[in-house]
Amino acid sequence: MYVAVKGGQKAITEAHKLLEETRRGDLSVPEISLAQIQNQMGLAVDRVQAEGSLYAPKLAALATKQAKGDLVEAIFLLRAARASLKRFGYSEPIETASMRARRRVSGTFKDIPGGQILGPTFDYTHRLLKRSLMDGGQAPPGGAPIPIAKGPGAQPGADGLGGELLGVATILEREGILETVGTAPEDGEPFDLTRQPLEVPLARPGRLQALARADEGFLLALAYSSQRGFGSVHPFVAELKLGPVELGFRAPELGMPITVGEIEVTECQTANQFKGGAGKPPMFTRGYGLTFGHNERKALSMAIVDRALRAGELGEAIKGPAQNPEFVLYHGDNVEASGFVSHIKLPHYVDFQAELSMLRAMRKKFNGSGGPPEPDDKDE
Amino acid sequence: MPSPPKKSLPPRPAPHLSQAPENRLIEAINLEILCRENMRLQKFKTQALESPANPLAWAIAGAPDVRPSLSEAPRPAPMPALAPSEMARVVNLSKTFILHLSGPAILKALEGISLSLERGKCLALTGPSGAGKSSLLRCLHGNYLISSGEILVRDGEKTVAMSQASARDILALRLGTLSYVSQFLRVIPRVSALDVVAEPLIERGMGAPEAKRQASELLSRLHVPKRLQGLPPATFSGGERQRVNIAMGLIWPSPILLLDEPTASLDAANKKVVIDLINEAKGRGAAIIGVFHDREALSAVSDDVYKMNPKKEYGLKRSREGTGEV
Amino acid sequence: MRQQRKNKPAEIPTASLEEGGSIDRILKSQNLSAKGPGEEYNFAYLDEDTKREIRRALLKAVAIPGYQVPFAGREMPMPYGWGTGGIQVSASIIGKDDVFKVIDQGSDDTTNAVSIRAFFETLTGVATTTETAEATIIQTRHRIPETPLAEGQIMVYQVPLPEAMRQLEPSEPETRSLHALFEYGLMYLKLYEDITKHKEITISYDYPVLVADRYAMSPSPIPRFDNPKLNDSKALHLFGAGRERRVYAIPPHTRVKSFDFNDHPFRVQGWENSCAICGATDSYLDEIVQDDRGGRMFVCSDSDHCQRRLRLASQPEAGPPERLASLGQEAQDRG
Amino acid sequence: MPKTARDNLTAPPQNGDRPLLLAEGLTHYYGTKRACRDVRFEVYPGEILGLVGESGSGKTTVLKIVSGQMAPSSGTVLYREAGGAVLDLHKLSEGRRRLLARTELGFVHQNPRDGLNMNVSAGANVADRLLSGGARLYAEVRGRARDWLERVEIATDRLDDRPGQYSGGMLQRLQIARNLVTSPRLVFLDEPTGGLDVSVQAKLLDLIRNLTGTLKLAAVLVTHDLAVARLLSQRLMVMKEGKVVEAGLTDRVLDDPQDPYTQLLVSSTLEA
Repeated sequence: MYVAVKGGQKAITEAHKLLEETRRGDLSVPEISLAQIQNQMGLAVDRVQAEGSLYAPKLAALATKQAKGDLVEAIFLLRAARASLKRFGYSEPIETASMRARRRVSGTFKDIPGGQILGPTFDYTHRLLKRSLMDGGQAPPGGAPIPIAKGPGAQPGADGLGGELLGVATILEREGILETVGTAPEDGEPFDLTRQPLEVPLARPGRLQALARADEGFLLALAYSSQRGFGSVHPFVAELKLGPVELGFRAPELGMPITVGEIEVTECQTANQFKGGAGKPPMFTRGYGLTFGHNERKALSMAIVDRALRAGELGEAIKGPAQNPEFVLYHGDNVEASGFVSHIKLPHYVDFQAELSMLRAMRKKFNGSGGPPEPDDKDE
Repeated sequence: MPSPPKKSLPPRPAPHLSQAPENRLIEAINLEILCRENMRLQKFKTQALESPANPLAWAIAGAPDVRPSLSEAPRPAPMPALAPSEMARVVNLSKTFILHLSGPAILKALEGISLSLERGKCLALTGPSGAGKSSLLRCLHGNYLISSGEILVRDGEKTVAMSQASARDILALRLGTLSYVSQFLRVIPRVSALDVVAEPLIERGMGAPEAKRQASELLSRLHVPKRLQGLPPATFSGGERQRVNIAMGLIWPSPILLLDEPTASLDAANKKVVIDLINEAKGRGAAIIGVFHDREALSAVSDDVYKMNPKKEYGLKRSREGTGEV
Repeated sequence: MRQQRKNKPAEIPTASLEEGGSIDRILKSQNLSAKGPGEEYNFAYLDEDTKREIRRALLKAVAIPGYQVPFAGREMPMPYGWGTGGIQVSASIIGKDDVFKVIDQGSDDTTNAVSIRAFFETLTGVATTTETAEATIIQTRHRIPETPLAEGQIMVYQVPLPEAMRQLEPSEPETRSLHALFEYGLMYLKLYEDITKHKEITISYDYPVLVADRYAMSPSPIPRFDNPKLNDSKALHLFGAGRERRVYAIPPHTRVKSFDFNDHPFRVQGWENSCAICGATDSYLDEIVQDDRGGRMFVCSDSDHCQRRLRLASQPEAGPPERLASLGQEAQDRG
Repeated sequence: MPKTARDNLTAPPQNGDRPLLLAEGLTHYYGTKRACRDVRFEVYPGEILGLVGESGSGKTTVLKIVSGQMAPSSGTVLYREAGGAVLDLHKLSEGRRRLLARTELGFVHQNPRDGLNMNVSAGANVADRLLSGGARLYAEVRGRARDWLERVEIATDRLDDRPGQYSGGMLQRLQIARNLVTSPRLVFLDEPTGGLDVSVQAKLLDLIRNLTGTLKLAAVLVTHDLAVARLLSQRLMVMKEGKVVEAGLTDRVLDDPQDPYTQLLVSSTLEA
């Protein structure tokens, strides 16, 4: 007599016990600490914070450890944690102009006020595996951020952080050659994807939030495609900055904003070729990217895709998916994407059974009628 | 080996023949309708005849489907010669319509007609409406296929046998030899009367200014005032449209003129102008055949009369010298 | 006198990382010490077979001026888009007694130029120079030196987007057939639209050229200012696109014409200013932002050319030495 | 009228009766469905050949085949080029065929958007064939584009607008200008008046008639509208389920139809 398979719950518990064992791995190897992840795997933590849309380095490190290094899983864990937090208000807009940049480069001018500050970057390193980092190797001497070009303006301080730097975008904007961006509406709360459903067409603030939370790989591919002709974005990096900014919060009781701390962000502002059109004069147009932590590649891709999505507004020919808001905004979130793609692992045998019997019936008809219909060249 | 009988077309309500755009079908009704039984109609079969059937054989065999010999390539046939004074000759011509929609039915429009068009002479066709007068003109113009018999037309040095002429041959004939003034003016909407009348000259290579000048001159002679000449004829009265039609037909001095009731719906003054034009054409040696219901016009221009009537007594009646009276 | 460039392959044992097996196994088997990378790597990093493959593609490219020859580009220890094409071309033609110069944005001291030059110094030990006249191979990004090139010199260009019509037709198969059929109507259509909208051709860099009256070619993102230097040049010009896996070439004394209309002929941008350091008025200038009140300074983009003019100027019979010299000193600090 | 003037005026078409295009045994299948079978016809210089039939009769398939856009499953299309050489259209190299399609031949699509580049200005659309043909004087190319806009009765101040801002009728006239600018010898017209409202249709017909007349242009015109066929074409072919059921002089075919299907087609035309 056939007994249906039971014991789902038991199987799940056992599976998770196995997961725990493999997560811990070889017991002779010391367990990894959150501090080690946070300090030595900082870029992973920063990506989890950016796409997890929550600035909480320790929690992001925990999520990364728990996810055995699977960052998409870690991002998912952080998003879930975020959903459980009560919201008690909105911070003041951060002033990236007053960022004490650890890294600040511009591709548009050779020298800029405050100088080009290379900072901690993989740029210009030769991608050769460093044996010195093998077990037992000694750590390389600490390097201070050396500006590659000395220029007027603030010098990097003792802690390696530059003072207030005059933004290249601001300079171009004052000359009138870079489009000015309208100031955000004073009153009313900013658009927030986590509180309102995403609908297309979506205004630029909403798009920027979606892009900030979007999967880096997805945006990278879109940006790359737009540069290679499937879109018409010709970006120049006006300024790429990395460093801490003060976070202001206007507590109702106090009535005025107070600084509640600092967060590390990466900001990228691009100037893009625009020969005029849709009633606008020839000028450089803006692309903008901002992420928690140090996510340079993400900030660059975000700035390019942000500009690509403005093709309609600027009357440019639509030549690729990167310019299609619906395509970009609906498919960018990797928590949604990984969930739906992997849901096909779930049991589907009911639907499969329906399809199976349908196919069998159609094949019988197909074989019964002696194969595919011949070309109808017989006469009337 | 005849292939299986063709599935007959889905029975459509036979359109009331009289609604047909042209009045040719009206004429066909009055003709004696041969009963279907005694013809081998039921056994019509549609099959692609490999070798292009000879149209003459087709008319007899009654097989409705003909493999279209596209250019209806002329086939060598002995070419009877035209007398020097003859511009065209009709030899034992008959025209039969096979109407597949209603039936199918066979309608005889013309039977055994023979006549000739002499240089500088006008032959008038008489007979009751529906006697086939228009059909004969249409056959002469290549607008209707010849069922049996032949029409010979002098085109410069050559003689063209209409039944074997290709579409291109007929087009060339119409350009150089045959002009046809139909009862109905059929033009592009919104093209001015002046351009309509000038078109035949431009088509034959004349410069537009000169062609328009001549067109305006002829229209004025037909009392179509200058202010009307710039307007599309669609807005004109019946008489005015007819006069534009005549101007279009006569502006080019063709050697053969086919006129279908040119003086219908014209007042006395314009009728006189048309009569003068016809006589002038005769004067330059043109051969004319026309249908004239108006007795006065008929006697003023015709040299001979060819009486047609549905009872199949066709024959050439000699009209008294010059009076066109019968 | 410039020695004739000898190009014999070096005999250093190949210990390339790509020979299969996991990285760890390789590292253990060859106990690669932590000394400098030079000892374990091939001469100029690529193995000899790969270099031969690239040279074969280059020969085809020279035989068909302007035609994009596909080649099996390899990953390099530099990110794509940072010069891997140029590096693979230089690596496959460089010989022991070559003199190698690397510039980016026209100058030797730009960060990426410094990085690439260091790469070749460690992996080939070849002599390097900052002087155009001394170099036998010059790898460049976005500029052609102001100093006229001599016979026997080779320019190697780093190329991001080799297809001149890419922005007009994203599909590669379509653009390849347009080249094959010699159908460049699309290019003139773009110029027509440009002139219609802006009264002039507004392409300011990567200005497409017709090579030997046959192939449309992207000269790489050099400013249109440099285009004339490609025409009937004494030197051999090699173009390497790593990410797109294409190489193409302009042999010496080849006709290279920038696309234009007869009544809207190709023109070069000019400047009202002159170089603040050497006073040049005919060189391509970089704009230095001094303050946020619009203060600007212009200096030669080609640092070698600038310093060479200074050296000439500092000889007694030349112009006022003091000011030029002091400016020159300031330029050194900046370098 | 002096005898001599008449003779040269009515001399047979320039190169006598040699056809410009000969299609032979054209048969084509889409998968197992046969679109046309054993279609044969010629086109002569300066002549407009009409091709009528209900939708699905295969007339557009035939047009695509004879214009070189689509190779038939079997059959040949011979074309006599300006130099006099006879070419087998579907055996030509891709390059040679595309060159021919840009110079001696023209194709006016039913939906003008299929025949235009919507991303460049109207003037650029007209200039396209000139530019591909090697024209290198901007002012001259632009001038000829403006002239042709005038000839197809489009206001020349619309020269630099994008086609997207044009009405349906204007788009169709723009497409005609784009094709006729290199004065082709043979133009293929696929339902040129389809989808246009009546008043625009009349204007377009008058334009096509004038242009083909003055330019001594040959054309193959596909239409389901018998009035358009009567007006524009000298010879007419009627197609049904992929086969030519009747062909001949246009007025003869329409006024004295022999084939049952043609009779049905003619009689079911609504008379205005």
